[in-house]
Amino acid sequence: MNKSEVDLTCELAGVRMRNPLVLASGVLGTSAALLERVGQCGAGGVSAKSCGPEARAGHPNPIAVAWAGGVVNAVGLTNPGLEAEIPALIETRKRLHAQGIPLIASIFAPTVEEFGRMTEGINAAEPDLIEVNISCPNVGDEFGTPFSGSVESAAAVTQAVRANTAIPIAIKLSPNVPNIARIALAAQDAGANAITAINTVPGMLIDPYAGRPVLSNQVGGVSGWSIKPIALRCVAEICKTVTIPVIGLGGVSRGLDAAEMIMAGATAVGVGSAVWQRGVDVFAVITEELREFMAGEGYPDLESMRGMAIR
Amino acid sequence: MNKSEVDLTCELAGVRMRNPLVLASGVLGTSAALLERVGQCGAGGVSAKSCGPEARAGHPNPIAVAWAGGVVNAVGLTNPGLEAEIPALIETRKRLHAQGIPLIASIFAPTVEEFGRMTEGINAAEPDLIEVNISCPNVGDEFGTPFSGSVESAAAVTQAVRANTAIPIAIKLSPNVPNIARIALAAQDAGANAITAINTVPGMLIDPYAGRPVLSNQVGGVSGWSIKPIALRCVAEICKTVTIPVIGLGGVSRGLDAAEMIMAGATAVGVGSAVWQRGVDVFAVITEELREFMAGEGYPDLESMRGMAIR
Amino acid sequence: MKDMQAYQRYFVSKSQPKNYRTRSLVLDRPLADAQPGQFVMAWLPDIGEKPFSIAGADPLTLTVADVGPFSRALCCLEAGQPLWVRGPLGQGFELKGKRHILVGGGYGAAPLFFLAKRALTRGDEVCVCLGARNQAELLLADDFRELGCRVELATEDGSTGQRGLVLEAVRAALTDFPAQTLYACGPKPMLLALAAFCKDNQLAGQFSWEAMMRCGIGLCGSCEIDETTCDAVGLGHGWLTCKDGPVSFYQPG
Amino acid sequence: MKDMQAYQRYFVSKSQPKNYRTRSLVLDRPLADAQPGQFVMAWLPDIGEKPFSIAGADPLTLTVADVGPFSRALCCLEAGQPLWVRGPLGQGFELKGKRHILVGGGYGAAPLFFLAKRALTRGDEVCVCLGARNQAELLLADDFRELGCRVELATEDGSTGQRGLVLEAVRAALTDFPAQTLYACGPKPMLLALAAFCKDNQLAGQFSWEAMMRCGIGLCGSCEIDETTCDAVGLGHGWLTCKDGPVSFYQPG
Ligand SMILES: Cc1cc2nc3c(=O)[nH]c(=O)nc-3n(C[C@H](O)[C@H](O)[C@H](O)COP(=O)(O)OP(=O)(O)OC[C@H]3O[C@@H](n4cnc5c(N)ncnc54)[C@H](O)[C@@H]3O)c2cc1C
Ligand SMILES: Cc1cc2nc3c(=O)[nH]c(=O)nc-3n(C[C@H](O)[C@H](O)[C@H](O)COP(=O)(O)OP(=O)(O)OC[C@H]3O[C@@H](n4cnc5c(N)ncnc54)[C@H](O)[C@@H]3O)c2cc1C
Ligand SMILES: Cc1cc2nc3c(=O)[nH]c(=O)nc-3n(C[C@H](O)[C@H](O)[C@H](O)COP(=O)(O)O)c2cc1C
Ligand SMILES: Cc1cc2nc3c(=O)[nH]c(=O)nc-3n(C[C@H](O)[C@H](O)[C@H](O)COP(=O)(O)O)c2cc1C
Ligand code: FES
Ligand code: FES
Repeated sequence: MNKSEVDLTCELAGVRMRNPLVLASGVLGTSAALLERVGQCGAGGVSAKSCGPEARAGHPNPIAVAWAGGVVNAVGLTNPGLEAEIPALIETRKRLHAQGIPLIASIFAPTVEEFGRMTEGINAAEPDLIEVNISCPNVGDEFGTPFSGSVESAAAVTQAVRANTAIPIAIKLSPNVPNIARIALAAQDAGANAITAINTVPGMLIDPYAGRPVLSNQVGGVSGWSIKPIALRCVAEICKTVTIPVIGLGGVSRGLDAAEMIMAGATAVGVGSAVWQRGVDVFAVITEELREFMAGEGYPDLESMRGMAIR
Repeated sequence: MNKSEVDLTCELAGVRMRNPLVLASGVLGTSAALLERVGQCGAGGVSAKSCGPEARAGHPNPIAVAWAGGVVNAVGLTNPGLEAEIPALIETRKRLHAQGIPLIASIFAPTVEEFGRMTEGINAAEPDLIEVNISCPNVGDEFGTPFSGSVESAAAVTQAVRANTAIPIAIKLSPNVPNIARIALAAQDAGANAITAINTVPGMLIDPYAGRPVLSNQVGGVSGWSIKPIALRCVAEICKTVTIPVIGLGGVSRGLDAAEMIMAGATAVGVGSAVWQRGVDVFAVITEELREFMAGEGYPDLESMRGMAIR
Repeated sequence: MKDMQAYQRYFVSKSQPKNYRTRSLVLDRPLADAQPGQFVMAWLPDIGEKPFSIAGADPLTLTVADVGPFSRALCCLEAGQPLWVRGPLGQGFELKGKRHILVGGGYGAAPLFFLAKRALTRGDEVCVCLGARNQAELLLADDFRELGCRVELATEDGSTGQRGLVLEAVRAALTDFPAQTLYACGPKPMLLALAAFCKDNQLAGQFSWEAMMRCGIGLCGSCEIDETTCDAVGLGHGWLTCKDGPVSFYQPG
Repeated sequence: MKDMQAYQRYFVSKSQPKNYRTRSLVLDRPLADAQPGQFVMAWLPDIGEKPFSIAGADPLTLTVADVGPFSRALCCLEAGQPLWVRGPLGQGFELKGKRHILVGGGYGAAPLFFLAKRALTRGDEVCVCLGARNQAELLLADDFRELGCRVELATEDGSTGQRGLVLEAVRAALTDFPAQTLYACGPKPMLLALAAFCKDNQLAGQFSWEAMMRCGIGLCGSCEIDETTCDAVGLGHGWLTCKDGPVSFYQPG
C-alpha cells in the first residue's frame, strides 16, 4: 500500500482529529504558545496541563528526572488556578482552531463538589473536550486515596462533571487499581463520553549514595517507555468492557507503540514523556512511523487495526 | 571500611539468614534440586514456587518473554498440587537446612476456605515461613478481583491462614491497588508476621506485526528492572505504615538495587527476574556488590541503612 | 530501543522437504549472533510456541519434523508466510580441535548441520553419524555430504547404512577418524549411551539435550534435567536445558 | 545499565573563592560529553536542585554565586563533601570561525570560561568582555587572562575597566578585534541589548538564557521564554530554555 493512501483521521467523542496523536496533559501544556507549537509539530490534538480551583506552585525541585526506564515526576499539579486558566484556554483554543486542532482542557479538584465548580468555570473556555484528572487524592478519604481508586468516587466525580457541562468529557484513570475496567464502566455509566488511560504509575526513585528519595515529594509517577505494557493492559481491559472511546497512553514513543495502543482498542493515542526522548517533533515523527507501518502492513485506516489484539 | 567487616546477616520474623537475598517465588522454585542450587549460589533464603490445592499445568506457551524492560510472564500457577508438594518440600527443607538456609513455602487458593486448608496441609512440610500469594483472583468476586485487591479479602485470607498454623506467615501483595499500605496494615492486623511486596505488575505485550498479545493468556505480570520504582514506592509506603518486617522485591538486579530496597525499609530483598539477566549466580554477585557498596559507604550492617530513605 | 519487541518476525523464503515428514524452513534473513547448538523459540500467534534448533543462521533456517500440532503448523507454512522468533537462546556447541565427530538422531541432525558448516569453514574435518529407525526417518544425510562431510548411517531395521544403533556407527568411524571431540544431538537414550561411551573412551563430548521448554530463559524451571540423568552424565543438580544448555560438556579426566 | 541512576555523585576537590560571593567548585572527576553552554542540575538531598552552567568539564567545575539558600549551600561545601549532578543538559554554544568575542555578565562568565578554553585549544583567538555593577562583582577576569584571552572590563560605577554597560566594551573591542561570532551569557537585559546589537551590526550571535528550571528535560514548560522576548530575538514561540536552549542562535541575513 502506498503511504499516501493511509487514512490517519479519527473521531473521538464527536471531536475530529487529523491523526490520533494527542499531547498528554501536563507535558508542555502550560501556555498557549507551547500548545500551539505542539500543534505545529504534528499533534492531532493537544491537552492543556491540569488546572485546579486555586493556583498551585507545585513541589520544590527535584520534580522530574529521567532514569533508564523513562521519567519519574512529582510536579505537584502546578497551575495558575481556574480564574487565570480561562483566558489562557480561550487564547489557546483560538490559536489551535486556526490550525484545525482540537483543544482538550484538563481539570482536577480536591472534592467532588469542586469538580462540579471547575467544570462550570471551564465551560467558559469552550474546549473541545474536558479531561477529568481523577488521580489526585480525595481529601475526604482518610488515606487520601485518589478519586480514581474506587468505583464510587470515580462515578461521583463523573456525575458532578457531567451535570455541569454539555461539552464531551473524558475521565482519566490511574492504573493503580485491581480492576481498571470496573472503574471505567462506572465512569461510562455516570455519563463519561471517553476514557483516558493511563496516568503515571506511582513510583519512587532512591539514590543509594544519598540514601534519600530523588524527588522532593518522595513519591512520584513513572512514565515513559517502561510503563507501556501496563498501559496496554489497562487499555485492553477497558476497551473490552466499555463502549465509549479510549485515549490510550503510557510509554508511547514510536509508531509501533501507537499501533499497539490502537490494536489494544484505543481510538486516540496520547504522547507525553516521549517529548523528552525525541523532542517536540515527536508528534510528526510518530505519525510518520505509524503511517509507514500501516502502509507496509496494509492497514488502510485506524479502524482496520482497532481492537484486533483483544478479539 | 573493610569488606570483611560488613555484617549482612538479618532476621525475618524469627528466621535468621546469612544475607538478605531471597529467591522470589515462582522463579526456579519447582524442585528440591533447583532450590538447593540457588542456595549454593549464595541466596540467604529461598522460596518455592506457589502451590495450590490441585495440580495445574499452567497456560500454554508463550508464557514468559523478555523485553527491553525485563520480563512479562503468565505461567499460570503451574504446580503439582498440595499432595505432591508436601514430600517435595520436606526433601527441599532437608537439603537447605543442611546448608543453613531457610525455606519459604508459597501457597495460593481460589477461596478463603481453601487457603485455610492449604495452610493446614503445608504445615506438614515444616517450612521456615509460609508465604501467602494473594494475587490470584478471588473466584467469589464477580470481576475476579485478586484477594490482594481489597482490605477485606486480604484480611480474610490472612485470618484463615493464621488460624491454621504456628509457622510465621508472610502475605505477598500486588502493587495494583490505590493504597498498598492499607492492605498491608489489614494483613498485619489479621496476624501476618511479614509482608512480601511486590508481586508482578499486571501488563500486556502486543506484537504489532502479529496484531496479537504475545502471551497466550493475553495479560501477564511485568517483572524485572523496569518495575523497581514501583516496588520501591510500595515497600516505602508499607514500611511507613506497618511494624512487621517486609521482604522487598521487584526489579532488584544489582547490589545498589538491594541497598535501595533496604533504605526503603525492607528487611530482606527478593530476587526473581535478575536470574534471567545475570544467571543463577546472581545471588552471590548481588551479595558481593552489596557488601562492597556498604563497605565503601561505611555501613557496618543492614540495620544502619534500613529505612533511611523514608525518614 | 532495539529489543523493545520480544519477537522478531521472519518470512518463509522456501520450505524444503527433507524426509517424509520433515521440512527445512529457510527464512528471509539472518539471525544475529547465533551459535550452532543454540535454539530459538518459534511463535505462531494463537497457535503456540516451541523450541527449535538453529539449523542455519544466515539466513535463519529451522528443520522441523511434523510430529504434532505445532510442528505441523510450521510445516504447513508456505513461502511468504510469517513466523515469529525469539533468540538465539541457550549455550551452544564449542568447536574444539580440528577433527570432529557429529552424532545425530532424528531432528538432532538440524543443529549439527549448522555446526558442520562452521567447522568446515575453519578448515576442520567432520564426520557425521546419523541414526534413525529406518531409511525414511533419516535426515539431512545428503545435505551433510554436499557440504563435504564424511557421513555414516545406521538404521534400526538396516534399511540403509549399518544395522543397529548410531553408537555402532560411531565406534566404526572412530577406528579411522581419530576425532578429538564428539558432538551429539538426539533422543535422551542416545545421548546417555554416547555419554557413557565418551567416558569409557576418554573422548571429549558435547551433548545437546531436549526438554519441555516454557520460558526458554531460565526462570520457570520446566526444562530441568532430572537428578538421575545429571548424575549419569556428571552435571550438577538443577541443570536447566534452556540456559545452562541445551549443550552440556564432558571433558575426560 | 549505565543510566540506572538518575544522578551521579561527585565530591568537591577544591572550593576556590572567585569574588566576594562567588566560588568555583572543582569536582573530583570529569563529566562526559559536556559542551560549553550546557548545564547540569545540581542536587543536594533534602535541600534542593538548581541549574548551573558547566564552567569546566574535566574535572567538572561549577562557578556559583551565593545569592540565596541553594547557592549558599553549594558555596558552603568543603573539599571531600558530595553533591549530585544530572546532565549535561540542553543545547550549548557552537564555535564558528576563528575569532570569538565572549560577553559575560555576572555568573555568565562561567560557561564562557569553558568555551574560551575550547576555542584556545583549537588555536582560535578569544576576546572576553565582562560587565558588572562594580569591581567586586567581576568574575573570572584573571582566569580568562591566565588562559590567554584578551579581556575587556566594564563596570557601572567605573570602579574598574570602562564605565558603563558591557555593550560599550564590546563595541570598543570590535574596532580592533574583528570577531566572526559573539557568544553571550548574562542577565536578560544584557542579552536583549546584545541581540539588538548583533542584528544592527550583522554579527552572528549565540545567547545563553536564564529561566526558572524545574524538570530540565523539556517536559514541564516552566522554562519557556515569553513571546515578547522570543519576538525580540527571533525565536519561535514556546522556546524552552532547558531543551531548545539555553543557547539561542542568531545568524545575520
Ligand atoms: C532445544 C530443543 C530443540 C529442538 N529442536 C527441534 C528441531 O530442530 N526440529 C524439530 O522438529 N523439533 C525440535 N524440537 C522439538 C520441538 O520443540 C517440539 O517438541 C516438536 O516440534 C513437537 O511439537 P508439537 O507441538 O508439534 O507436537 P507435540 O504434541 O508436542 O508432540 C507430539 C508427539 O510427538 C512426540 N515427539 C515430539 N518430538 C518428536 C520427535 N522429534 N520425533 C518423534 N516424536 C516426537 C511427542 O513426545 C508427542 O508424543 C526441539 C526441542 C528442544 C527442547
Ligand atoms: C541555565 C542556567 C545556568 C545557570 N548557571 C549558573 C551558574 O553557573 N552559576 C550560578 O551561580 N548560578 C547559575 N544559575 C542560577 C542558579 O540556577 C540559581 O538560580 C541561583 O543559584 C540562585 O538560587 P538560590 O536558591 O541560591 O537563590 P534564590 O532564592 O533562587 O534566589 C535569590 C535571589 O537572588 C536572585 N538571583 C538569582 N540568581 C542571581 C544572580 N546570578 N545574581 C543576582 N541575583 C540573583 C533571585 O532572583 C532571587 O531574588 C543558572 C541558571 C540557569 C537557568
Ligand atoms: C512531567 C509530567 C507532568 C504530568 N502532569 C499531568 C497532569 O497535570 N495531569 C494529568 O492528567 N497527567 C499528567 N501527567 C501524566 C501524563 O499525562 C501521562 O498520563 C503519563 O505521563 C503517561 O504517558 P507517557 O508515558 O507518554 O508520558 C504528567 C506526566 C509528566 C511526565
Ligand atoms: C516466571 C515468573 C513466575 C512467577 N511465579 C510466581 C508465583 O508462582 N508466585 C508468586 O508469588 N510470585 C511469582 N512471581 C513473581 C515473583 O515472585 C516476583 O514477585 C516478581 O517477579 C518481582 O520480582 P523480580 O522483578 O525480581 O522478578 C513470578 C515471577 C516470574 C518472573
Ligand atoms: S524453559 Fe523455563 S527454565 Fe528453562
Ligand atoms: S525546565 Fe521543564 S521544560 Fe524546561
